Order: sequence, then structure tokens, then C-alpha cells
Amino acid sequence: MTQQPILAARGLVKRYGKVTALDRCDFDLYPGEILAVIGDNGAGKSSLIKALSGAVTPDAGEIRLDGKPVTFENPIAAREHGIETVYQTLAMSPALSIVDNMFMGREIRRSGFMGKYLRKLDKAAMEKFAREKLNELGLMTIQNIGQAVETLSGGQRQGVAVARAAAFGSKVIILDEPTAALGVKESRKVLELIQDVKRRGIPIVLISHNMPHVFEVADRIHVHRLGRRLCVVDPKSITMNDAVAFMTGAKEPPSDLAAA
Amino acid sequence: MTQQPILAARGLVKRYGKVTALDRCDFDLYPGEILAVIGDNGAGKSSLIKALSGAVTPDAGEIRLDGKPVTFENPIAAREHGIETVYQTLAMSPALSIVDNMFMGREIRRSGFMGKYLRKLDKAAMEKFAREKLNELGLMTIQNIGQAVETLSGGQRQGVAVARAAAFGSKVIILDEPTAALGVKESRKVLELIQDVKRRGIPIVLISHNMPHVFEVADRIHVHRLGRRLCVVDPKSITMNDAVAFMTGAKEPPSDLAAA
Amino acid sequence: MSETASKGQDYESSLSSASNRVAEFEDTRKGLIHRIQHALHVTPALVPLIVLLAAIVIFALTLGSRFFSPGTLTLILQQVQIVGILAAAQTLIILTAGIDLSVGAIAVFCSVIMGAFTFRYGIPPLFSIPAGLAVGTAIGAASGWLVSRVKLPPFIVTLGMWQIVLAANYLYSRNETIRSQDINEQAPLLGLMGERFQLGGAIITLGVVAMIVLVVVLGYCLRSTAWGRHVYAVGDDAEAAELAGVNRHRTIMSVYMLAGFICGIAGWVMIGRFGSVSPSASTGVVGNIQSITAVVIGGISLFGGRGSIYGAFFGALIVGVFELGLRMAGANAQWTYLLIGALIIGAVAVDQWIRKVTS
Amino acid sequence: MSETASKGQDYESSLSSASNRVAEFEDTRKGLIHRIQHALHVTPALVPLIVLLAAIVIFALTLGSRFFSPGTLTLILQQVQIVGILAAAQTLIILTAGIDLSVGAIAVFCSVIMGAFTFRYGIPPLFSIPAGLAVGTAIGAASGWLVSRVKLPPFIVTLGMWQIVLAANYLYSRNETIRSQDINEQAPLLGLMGERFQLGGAIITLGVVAMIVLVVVLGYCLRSTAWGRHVYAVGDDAEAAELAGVNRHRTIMSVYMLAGFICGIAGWVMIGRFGSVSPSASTGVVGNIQSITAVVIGGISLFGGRGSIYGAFFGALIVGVFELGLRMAGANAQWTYLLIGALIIGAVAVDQWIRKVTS
Amino acid sequence: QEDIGACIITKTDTNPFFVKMREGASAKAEELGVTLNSYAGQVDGDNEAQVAAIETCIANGVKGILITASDTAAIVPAVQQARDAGILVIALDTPLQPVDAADATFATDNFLAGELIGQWAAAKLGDAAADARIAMLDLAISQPSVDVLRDQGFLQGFGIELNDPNVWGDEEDPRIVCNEVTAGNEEGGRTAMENCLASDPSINVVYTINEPAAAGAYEALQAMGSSDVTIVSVDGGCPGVRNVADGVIGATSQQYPLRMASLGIEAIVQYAQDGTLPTPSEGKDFFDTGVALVTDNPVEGVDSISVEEGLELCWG
Ligand SMILES: Nc1ncnc2c1ncn2[C@@H]1O[C@H](COP(=O)(O)OP(=O)(O)OP(=O)(O)O)[C@@H](O)[C@H]1O
Ligand SMILES: Nc1ncnc2c1ncn2[C@@H]1O[C@H](COP(=O)(O)OP(=O)(O)OP(=O)(O)O)[C@@H](O)[C@H]1O
Ligand SMILES: [Mg+2]
Ligand SMILES: [Mg+2]
Repeated sequence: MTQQPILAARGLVKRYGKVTALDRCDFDLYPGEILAVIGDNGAGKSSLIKALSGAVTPDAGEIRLDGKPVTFENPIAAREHGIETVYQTLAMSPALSIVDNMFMGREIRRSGFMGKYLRKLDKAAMEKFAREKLNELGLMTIQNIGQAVETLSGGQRQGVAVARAAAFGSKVIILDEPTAALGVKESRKVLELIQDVKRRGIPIVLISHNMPHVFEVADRIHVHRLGRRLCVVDPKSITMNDAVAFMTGAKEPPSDLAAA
Repeated sequence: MTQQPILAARGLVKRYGKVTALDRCDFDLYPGEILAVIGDNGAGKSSLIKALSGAVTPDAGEIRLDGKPVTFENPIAAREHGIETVYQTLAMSPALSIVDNMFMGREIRRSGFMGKYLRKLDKAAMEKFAREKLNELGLMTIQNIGQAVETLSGGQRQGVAVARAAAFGSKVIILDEPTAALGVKESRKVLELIQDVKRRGIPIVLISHNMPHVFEVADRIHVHRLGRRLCVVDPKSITMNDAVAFMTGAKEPPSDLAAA
Repeated sequence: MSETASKGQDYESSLSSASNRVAEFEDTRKGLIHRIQHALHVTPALVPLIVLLAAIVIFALTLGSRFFSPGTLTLILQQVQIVGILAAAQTLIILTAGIDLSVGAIAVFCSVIMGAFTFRYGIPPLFSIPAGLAVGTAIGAASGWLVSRVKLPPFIVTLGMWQIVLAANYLYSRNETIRSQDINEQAPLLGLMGERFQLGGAIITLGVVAMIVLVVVLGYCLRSTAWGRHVYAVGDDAEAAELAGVNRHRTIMSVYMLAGFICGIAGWVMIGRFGSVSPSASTGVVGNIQSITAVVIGGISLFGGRGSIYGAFFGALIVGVFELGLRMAGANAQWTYLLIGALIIGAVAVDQWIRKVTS
Repeated sequence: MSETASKGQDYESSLSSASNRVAEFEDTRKGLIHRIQHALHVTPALVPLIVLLAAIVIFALTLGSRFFSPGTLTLILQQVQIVGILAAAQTLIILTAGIDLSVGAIAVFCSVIMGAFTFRYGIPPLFSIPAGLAVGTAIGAASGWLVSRVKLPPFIVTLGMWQIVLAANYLYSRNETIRSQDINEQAPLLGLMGERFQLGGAIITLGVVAMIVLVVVLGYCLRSTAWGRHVYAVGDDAEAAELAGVNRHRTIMSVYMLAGFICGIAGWVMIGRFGSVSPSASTGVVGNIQSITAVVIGGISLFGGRGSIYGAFFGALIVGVFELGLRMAGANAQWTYLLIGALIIGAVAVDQWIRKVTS
Repeated sequence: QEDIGACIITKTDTNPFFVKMREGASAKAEELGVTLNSYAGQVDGDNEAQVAAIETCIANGVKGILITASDTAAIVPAVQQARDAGILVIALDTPLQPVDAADATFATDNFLAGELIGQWAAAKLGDAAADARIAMLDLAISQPSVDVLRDQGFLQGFGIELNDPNVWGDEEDPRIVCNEVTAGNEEGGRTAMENCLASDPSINVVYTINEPAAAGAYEALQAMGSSDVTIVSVDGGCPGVRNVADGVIGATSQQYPLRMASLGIEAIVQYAQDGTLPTPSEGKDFFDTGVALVTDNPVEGVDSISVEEGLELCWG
């Protein structure tokens, strides 16, 4: 890997009062790859990607985008650099509709006078687009596209969030447990979607607890343990069993991997 | 199955405005069994168990406990009948601590004068108990037992909810996707816990999208589709492939199963 | 899509033939009641409208044509015009999960500015009115900045602003009233909003027209523009909205500044309605509670993100109908005060009941 | 536990040897600052306490011993005793995500009841005081029922109650003040809470003692009893609390009734402080805003579920210190209002800043 | 010579009447080298803020307090505390209950002020007074004492039988169409007048608590097309007197807040220098600073001054 990482971090630290979430953590994402991040509950995976996407400001450490140090003041700054994220908490406005949530911050305006001067939204176009994206993910149980997000089932909600990121990401897409609440069919569609996106040349960070999924799609696996990167492994040269053993602390990784 | 179901429902209907969540749904849970409920996202699984546990009132249909018709005004009524539920949304007070949430509604008071007359809570005992339960689930990353639940990672939060139900359920335990956000190790512990509870003679309803887990622990599988029970299958006499095909509508179940 | 399915786990092989239709259910409920239920469900502002119409009908039946005449009904519009405009400003703030205790004080202060600029410094009203509106907007900007950047609770910010603006109002005006005779003679533009025209027995003032136009325009902006959606999103869950890409700071600033501007308009309307400019107008002290009341009766949640501005407008009218109706029925001042308290609770209880029955 | 692990999927075989230690990290931050940060983090009520002490120090430096004397400092306690007690009631309501606009009116009405029962009907104070407290509790119960059972917004319920109680108060009392001479002679028990004792230059009244005892007792109940935890849980997320097994209705009823009772106590304390019973006491009109201000300055969230009653107590004292300090410094009334408005914003900004620096 | 401190405590400081009173006191205090602090309640009837103000004055060690009590009976214990601390307390504008609770009282007779406009209105209507239609625009539902005194004085002067003289609104005379509250400003005056006219458009006499309320009532009358209505009021501020000149108000009773306040300051200085207490007017238990009826339509049997004289004497 002599390539330059597209997104990298060195020595990130994040503490909440007495709780340490990130403990001098490193991170590298290379162009065009699917990088899986695995680790125990509470290992600090979500904290890591929140730091990378500007949702939290780390106490120490450095983030580099295309080799240049950056600091993201807020998620909008990260998004302007093309980093699109599905957070574990999904970041939806519960009282607003599916369409409103999908297009939040990127609404489509009518063409012509109404759109230009009265800034009227093109509800029909947005609804059509949203319905298509949901169908692509196999969410056929959504009966009413104008439903408030708070009334959706857990899986439907997650589907909407994933559809949003997939539709709009341009440089890096980060997915924090995108299939946790999804059914068998819907999870499969998301995995297909991830591979689709990769084919478009956009690198993806995938956090997941589902080992078969991880080993199916990942190019490299970042194993996170106790707030830091324990090692990076190649799914083709290691067994699931070893990966699980590293991440739960059952086994120490060989020292050459730890440096990767 | 000539036994009487411990908890049963017939013809449940629940509509939200234009959306139909339950469409004349039936349900049976027999004593001492682990019943898995599977189905697409938005099929109505959570709506079904919310109706069974008193969290929503169905528009039509009947619920029977030990053969006697019951109506639960609210979740407290169901709980008084020994039905303990982990909801998909977890039902936690975000600003309160782990301990407060675990013992909500069942606090332990000090012994002696302080407890009897001043109704002082025994914080030390509750903390000890909570820590034990979390350790049993393998949630070793929780550094501070007094942490507010809103600051926990997704998986830690789910672990706390499961620990609460397992510790206090007495007649029926209902788990709505208890392992969705959990890691490999933590999920395994939850499955062990479920089998433990079954050994104590308490029947369990398990909603899950994880087919290997379902086929590993379930005694019977209730397949839910489009708001109703499509069929009930025996995991020992059917393949995962068929179960998935039924629930996604890829295959029609044989007519003898549909009646079960 | 099925090409990759074969890569999945063994039990997923049948997925390619999964059903591809959007779920549909036959709906066995038919008829008018169901249609009404649906309408109420989709347009929640209809509920306060029903309460409003019911109140009008009840008073019309009790008081007869004295109450149910074009003159009296439009008098209600005139009496609520200021509260109605303030409620529009309040709606914006409350939709972002804030609360504005300073609306009334800003309105009074703006009217004082317009008056003092015109009469003390001799600036023509064509400039002193925009100056008043600018001061309102500036006060809103200050509150918005404190809420958005310093992250203070809106209650505290606007409570402080209320006291500051009200005191500044008394100090700046030196407690002097500008009389309507002087305004009529020297600066009729200041009193423009009091201009009235007659349609049959109905009397409409420009201030009433301003209120209605304002509500309709804001209703359009909130429903049909991206800005409106952002206002709702920020109020619903500010953190989620920010994560989803909404510029929270810009949205909050725009809302507070717009609210301040609307309060300035309310100040101008006040001059028209009362003829004179008076720093001790009661709106400065009770305008906040009155406008919040209208908003809450209109079904807008104080926790933000839910409700429609039309609801707030109907809420203001409901209170106006009760007040005038009770007075006309001859209740004495103390009893009227008591009954209005009871009726407000009753109106919202009916509202809640309609919602429950139709949900 | 490892016995079943073998049943799991193949990749789980190593789980039995997974680490079993609770995660620990070495903490490299040491020293006093870190300890202070931690204390502030664990006990958020310390933040308003710091602001309070800072305010006292600043006024002491400016005004000298006139201000910084036991007499003046205890005078502040006397001046805030009523707002302090009302703030305790308000805290309970706000913790359940409600708001109570009627606290002041209930307090005044209870004092009027106590006075009228004693003087109009000749009931001995030993019974008329409990009667007043019972009326307060009953009003609280009515509000609680409307909030919990009819599910009306607390803002509307207590707004209506405010008007109803205030008007009832004027009607029932016939606007008559009961004079202190009569109370001293015929019913000294009514004025009991005004009883004072001297400790050096410090003057403490029973009303002040009542306020402090009340805050401490409520602080204990909220922190260390199941009821207290339920109050927080209901305010935090009422639906989640109910799903988790909290009896929402019973909790809300208990809170509103207790708040009404505490307002009754405030009414009794009012008689002691002012010597007389006056139906037009301004507490009836401004007590709600004053108590909400104290609560919010004390760091309690208006959205419920977060904050400590000690914060509200310090919040009331902060306002009391500002008011007395500015008055002693000779600022005129309008300037005092203006400065207090600015200081309230400033106090909360400092509070926010301390929280930010220490988090 | 040691610094003399004094306090002036008014009911509110938004009503121009009290603003002028405070200005009169400040001017005199500056002239005599007195350090004057001024305080006010937040709303009419705000007893608590006045108690707190007295406590502050005591803590500040002043020599004298001028107070316009919001609740004339309830304030007495606090006044007593001040007097016990050796402070001269002078009641301005309204006497305390009992009157001797203060060291001295410099007041107008608010009841008399009401009575004058009542008599004037009755005389102006002449025989029509027997079936007059009267709107009473009062101050607030808490019925503070000025409110009651002026209202009841007017009714007495007009020849209407009072019920309880301590309460307004309990009269049974059919000539009274409505009792409305105005908060004493234009806004309240306009709305209150509209409400009265909506229930009875034939109103021809309007009593108002003060001149701003009268101006608001006039706007409503204009807007609803009622002419030939006699508006009377109390206060005598310059805008009010100008409104009498413009025919907005028929007659108003003028009071002299500046005079009260400056006399009060002089008395405090006197007391601080040699301990002498001010003496009441002859035959009264307070020092009467006077009331005069201002109108350009004098009537038989009621003393009045012209608008020009009124403008000379007016405040604000
Ligand atoms: N705001 C916060 N305050 C305090 N502690 C926090 C906060 N946010 C996260 N933590 C703690 O930081 C640690 C890491 O949390 P994080 O959410 O990053 O875990 P995770 O690896 O994503 O876990 P999961 O797989 O369960 O989602 C946890 O112990 C958590 O309790
Ligand atoms: N309060 C509500 N208002 C409107 N629609 C609702 C509401 N609650 C649920 N629904 C709808 O009812 C249907 C069933 O939802 P439910 O939560 O029961 O699904 P589920 O089977 O649990 O799905 P998942 O596996 O994703 O959790 C969904 O289409 C959902 O959108
Ligand atoms: Mg996570
Ligand atoms: Mg579900």
C-alpha cells in the first residue's frame, strides 16, 4: 500500500468526563476500497467515525484528507468535503416525513418562476425519487411515503438513512452499522448497494457486527479494541475466527499486523 | 400441540391513519417454548408485540392469557401479569444512569429505618447488581456504571435493556431484536441467557432478523408477513432458505403449515 | 440484482424471487366520517378552526345578531390583529423549540422608535418606519446569536431581552406619549395601518390585512420552501438536523431576525390601531403570554417542530371571540377573566378530544 | 458458559477465552483543575453556586460593608424566601417537562383563604392554615388531572388556572386587605413564618428556615427515593418511562399536588413576611415568571428530566443578590430592570461557559 | 455636613404620573444636595417590591422615604420598620391606612378628583343625566385603591348610589352600561371602549381612569362612529390637558405630583437638619396638594380652571 490514504487519522483522543472513548487511535482509508471496522460494543467505533465526520471534536490528534491536515468544525464542513455519513443514531427528524428527511439540506426546487423566485419545492419530484430509492433497497412495506419518520418501523427508518447517504455521497461514504435493524432481504440489498458504490470508485467505511457480511464485502478490516486500532487484517488471508479472537481480546494479533 | 397456549391472540387489527400495521393477525405462545417471530422490515412484528404487552391498544381482536381474555390498559398492567418486554426502541430514560434505568419501577430500598421511613434507595446494592448483570452479558467496556444512558454506545444501551428484562421477567419474556446492535461476543451471551431463561421454565418470544440465531434457539418459528401470521414452521423440519422464502414472499407456504 | 445474491449466505438464495410490490391493504372503512377523520389527520390546523367556528356559533346563538353581525365579527379581527401578528412571530420561534418572551416589548419599542424618529428628530416617516423595523430585526439578531452561538436557553435570552427592551423603551421615550392629533396632522404614514375600508357592515383595516397576508406568506414559506423544512427540522431535533446537513446557526438566526422584524410590523400596526404612540402599552408586558397562548391553543408544540401557523392564527381568534363574546354577554370584568381561563382550558380539551377521536 | 459456545457459528469458537476485565484507561490528566472539573461534572448545581458567589464578591467589592454585612446578606434570604419556595414547586413541575404559570396565584389565594377563614368565619388559625394548604393541594390536583388524564399541555392548563385562581382570589377576598395589627392581635399563628431570630447581625425568619428545609427535603426525595427517580424519568421521556414500568399518572398527580401544597406554604410565608394578607400581592401576577427564571438560571432544563433543585435555589439567590445589589448601588428602577435583564443573560452565559470548559 | 440620603418609592414607573413625581423629586434633591434613589413596583398593586425597596433604603441608611403605597394597609409593617430605624416616612399621593402610620402625608384626594368630574358631567348633561348611558373604564381587576377612589368619586359626583364604596362594579344603577379594565393606557382604553360599544352603542358618558385610557377610548368612539359622547378623566398631564383643548376629553381633574414630591424632599431635608416634622393642612389629617378641574366648558356650581391655566400647571 504505497498509495496515499484518502482519509487518515493519527493519535485521536476523545474523553467524556471519566470515560475514555478514543485512546490515541489511528485510521487509514485508501481510495476505492471497502474498509470494515469491527470491535466490541463500546470499543469506540462510532466515536472514531464521529470524529472523522466532524460530529465531535477530538481532544487531541490529527485528521488528514488527501494528505492535508483538516479540522471539521461541524458535519456540514465534512459534507462539503464530500464525506457522507450514516450515523448509528440515524440523525433523522422524527416529526418530518420520509421525503423531507431524505432531502434535508438538499431539497429540489421547482423549475421556472415558482422555484426561482418563490423558492417552491418540487414535492412530486422528491417523492418519486424517494420511492425509487426505497424500492431499490427492497423496503416494499412502506405504504405511505409522506409518513413521519417517527412512525416507521426500526428497519424502515434505517433503510431511509442508508438510502439518503447512498444517493448523495461523493467522496467517502461512512456507514455505522447500516444493516443492524434490517431484515435478510433488505440487508442483502444494502450489501449490493455498497458494492455498487465501490464500483463507482467511492471508498466506503463499514462498521458492522455481522462477520459474514464483513468478510464478504471488505477489502481490509480495521480491528478496534479499547479505543484504538489494534490491527488491520486482510479478510482473504485470515479466518473469521481469528478476527473475532483479536477483537474480543481472546488472542493477541501477531506483531507485524499490529503495525499495519 | 394439545397444550393450552399461555399467551394467544386472534384477529388483531391495528391501523395508523392510512397505514395498516396489523391485519387480522393471530398469535400463540405455548408454555416453556422459545418462539421466534421473523418477517420483513415493517411487516408488523413490533406492532404485534406492542399489542401483546399493552403498549398499544389494537383496533380489533382479542388477547388471551392462560385461556382467559384480557385487555391491557397499559404496559404496567401487562407487567403485573408477569409479561416483561424489551422494546425495539429500548424504552430508556436517556438522562438517567444505567442503574436508574435498570431498576426503574422496581427500586431497592435500604433496610432499616432509612429505608422504611425515609424510603432511601440502596444505591450500593443496585450498582452491584447492575454491574453483575452487565458483566454476565460481557459488556466489559462500560467504564462508569453511573453513566447516563444517552452517552452509551448503541450496543451498550441494548445490553442494559436486555439485562433488565432478563433479571425481572417472571411469566413471559418478549425480546424485540435484542441483539441487533450487539457485537459477536455480546450476542452470544444473550443467546445463552435466553436458553438459561427457558431452562427456568419461562417462555420467550424472540424477534430477530438473524436467521442462524433463530434456527439455533427457536422451538417454533412464527413467520409474519404483511401484518399477519403467514405460517408457523418447525426449525428442525425446514431449511433456512425456505423460511426466508416464505417471509419475503418468494414462496407460498404449504397449506397445512398456514393453518398451524 | 440477483447476480450478487449468489455470493450471500446459503439461506439467501431464494431472495431473487422475493415479492416486489409495495404493500397494500384493502381499507374496509368508508364514508363521510372516515373522510373527515382523514382530513383532520392530514391538516391538523383544522381542529382549532372547528373549535373557533363552534365558539362563534355558540355566541351567535346566545347573543343573536348583536354578536353575529359583520361589524362585530370584523371588530374581533381588529382586536386580535396585534396579538395575531405577534403570534406569527412567536410561532416561528416556538417551531425551533424556543420561546420568545420579548415579542410584545419589541413591538412597543419599535413603535416608539418610529414615533420618536419622526417627531423628535424630524425624520420623515418613510425612513423612520424602516428604521423601527430595522431595530426590531437587530434585537432579534442579538437574541438569535445568543441562542445559536452562545447556546443559551431561549427562555433566558428572551426574558433578559424583554426586560432590557422594555426598560430601554421607557428610558428612550422618556415616558412621553405622541398624541393621535399630532400623528394625523404631521405624519399620517405612521398611522397608515389604521386605515379602514368598509364592505357592507364589515370594517377592515390595513392592519388586519397585514396580519392575514403575513400568516398566508409564512404558511407558504414554512410548508413549501427548503427554509421552512429546516425550521421544522431544527425544532424537532437540532442535533439530528445538523448531522443531516442543516445549517442550524443560519436557520436560527433567520428565524429570530424574521421574528424581530415581524414584531416591528406589529409596532407599526399598533400605531395605526391606537392612533397614538405610547411606551406604556400593555402589549409590552402581556404580549408575550398572549401570543404564546394563541400558539399553544393553535396546537403548536412548545417542544418544537410540530404544528401549523394557521393553528396559531385560529388560536388568536378563539381568544378574541371568547373575550368579546363574554363582555357582550355582560359578564363583569373579574368574572370574564375567570371564565376566559376556563374557556381556554375547555377549548384545548375539545381540541384534544377531536384529535383523539379522529386518530 | 462455554458449554453452549460450541453450538454457535464456527467463527465464535474462540469467544470462551475473550477478555473478562472491565475496560480501564490510564488517566494522564492530574491535579487540582482536573479535580474541579470532575466535581463540576458530577454536581452540576455547583455551577450556579459559583456564579452566585462571584456575584456576591463583586457587589461586596463595589458596595463595601454596606452590602457585605450579615444583616444585608440575610436580608437577601428574606427577600427571596417566597420566590425560593415557589421555585421549589416550579422545579418539580418543570422536571416532569411541565411548566406552572399558576404558582404565584395559588400562593396568594391560599394566603387569602387562611386570612378570610380566620377573620371572616372566625375559624382558629390552627384549622384555617391547613384549610389554605388543602385548597392549594386541591388546585394542584385539578391541574395534575387535566395534564395527566385529559393530556392537555401544562402551559395551557396552568395558564387557565392562573386566570381562574387570580380572579377567584379577587372575587373571594372582595379586594380587602387584612391589616397586620389585626393579625398580630387576633391570630399571631398566621404570621408565624415572619418570626425572626437574631444571630449576631444576621436576621433569620422562620420563613427562611422553611424555604431551606423545603429545598433540602425535596433535594433528598428527588435524589434518593424511588419517587424522585420516577419524576426525572417521566420528565425525560414519558413514554419510555411508562413502558419501563413507571406509573406516569400517579407520578404526575403527586407532583402537581405537592407543588400546590408548597404554593400554600408560600402563601403562609407571605403572611409572615408582609405582616398582612393582601389579595393584590404582585406575586400573583409575576410569581410565575420569577420562579421560572430562578429555575432556568439554576440550570434546570425546560424540556424536563435534567437539573437539580439546589440549582433553582441558587438561581433565586442570584436574582436576589442582583436586585438588592443594584438597588443599593442606587440604579433607578428602569436601569435596574435593564441591568437585571443583562445580568440574567450574563449569569447563564457564564454558567454555560463553565460547563463547556469543564466538560 | 453629612450626606443626606433619601428614597422615593412609586407604585410603578411606567405611568407618566409617577414618572413626573420622580422627576420632581430628583430635581429638588439635586438642588438641595440630597442623594436620591428611586424605586418602583412592577405592576399596580405590587406591595412586595415596595417592601423590598423599603428594606433596601433601611440597609442604605437613608434619612427619609417618600412612598406612594400600592397597598396602603399592607405596607404598614414595613413602614413601621423604617420609622423604628429613625427614618422619616412621608406618604405621597395616597394616605396609608391608618393615616398616622406615616410621619406625614402629602396627597391629593383621589375621591374628590373623581367627584369633580362626576359633578361636571352631570351638570353638563343637565336633565339628560337621568337617563345617561355610562361606560366606566377602570384600571385593573385587582382594583387598586386609586382605581376604586376615582371610580366611586365619579359615581358619587354624578349622583349614582354607591354600594360598597371599597369596590367598583357592584353598583346596580341601570345607567352604568359596563365596567371595563384598561391598564391605564391607550391600548387598553381602545379595546375596553370597543367592548362597551359592542354591547351598547348608545353610550354618551365615558369615565376613564386616566388620560391615556381616555385617548384610547376616543379612538374607538371615532372608529365606531359615535359622536356626542362626553369623556371625563383624571390626572392633568400636559398631553391630557391638550386633549381637553382639542375636545377629545371634556374635563379632567388635575393633580400635582411634582409639587408633592418636591415638598417631600424639602421636608426630609428639614427633618435631617433639625428633626422637625411637617405639619398637615388645616382641618385635615394630611397635607393636601390640591385638585383642580380643567375644562373649557365650565358649568354652574363646579369650580374649574381653563385649559390655559391647566397647561401652565400641567406636568409632562
Ligand atoms: N457523550 C458521551 N459521554 C460519555 N461517554 C460516552 C459518550 N459517547 C460515548 N461514550 C462512551 O464511549 C465509549 C465508546 O462508545 P462508541 O459509541 O464509540 O462505541 P462503539 O464502538 O460504537 O459501540 P457499539 O458497537 O455498541 O456501537 C463507550 O464506552 C461509551 O459509553
Ligand atoms: N405510530 C405509527 N403511525 C403510523 N404507522 C406506523 C406507526 N407504527 C408503525 N407503523 C407502520 O406499521 C408498519 C409495521 O411496523 P412495525 O414496527 O410493527 O414493523 P416491524 O415488523 O417491527 O419492522 P422491523 O423489523 O423493521 O422492526 C410499518 O409499515 C410502520 O411504518
Ligand atoms: Mg457504535
Ligand atoms: Mg420492529
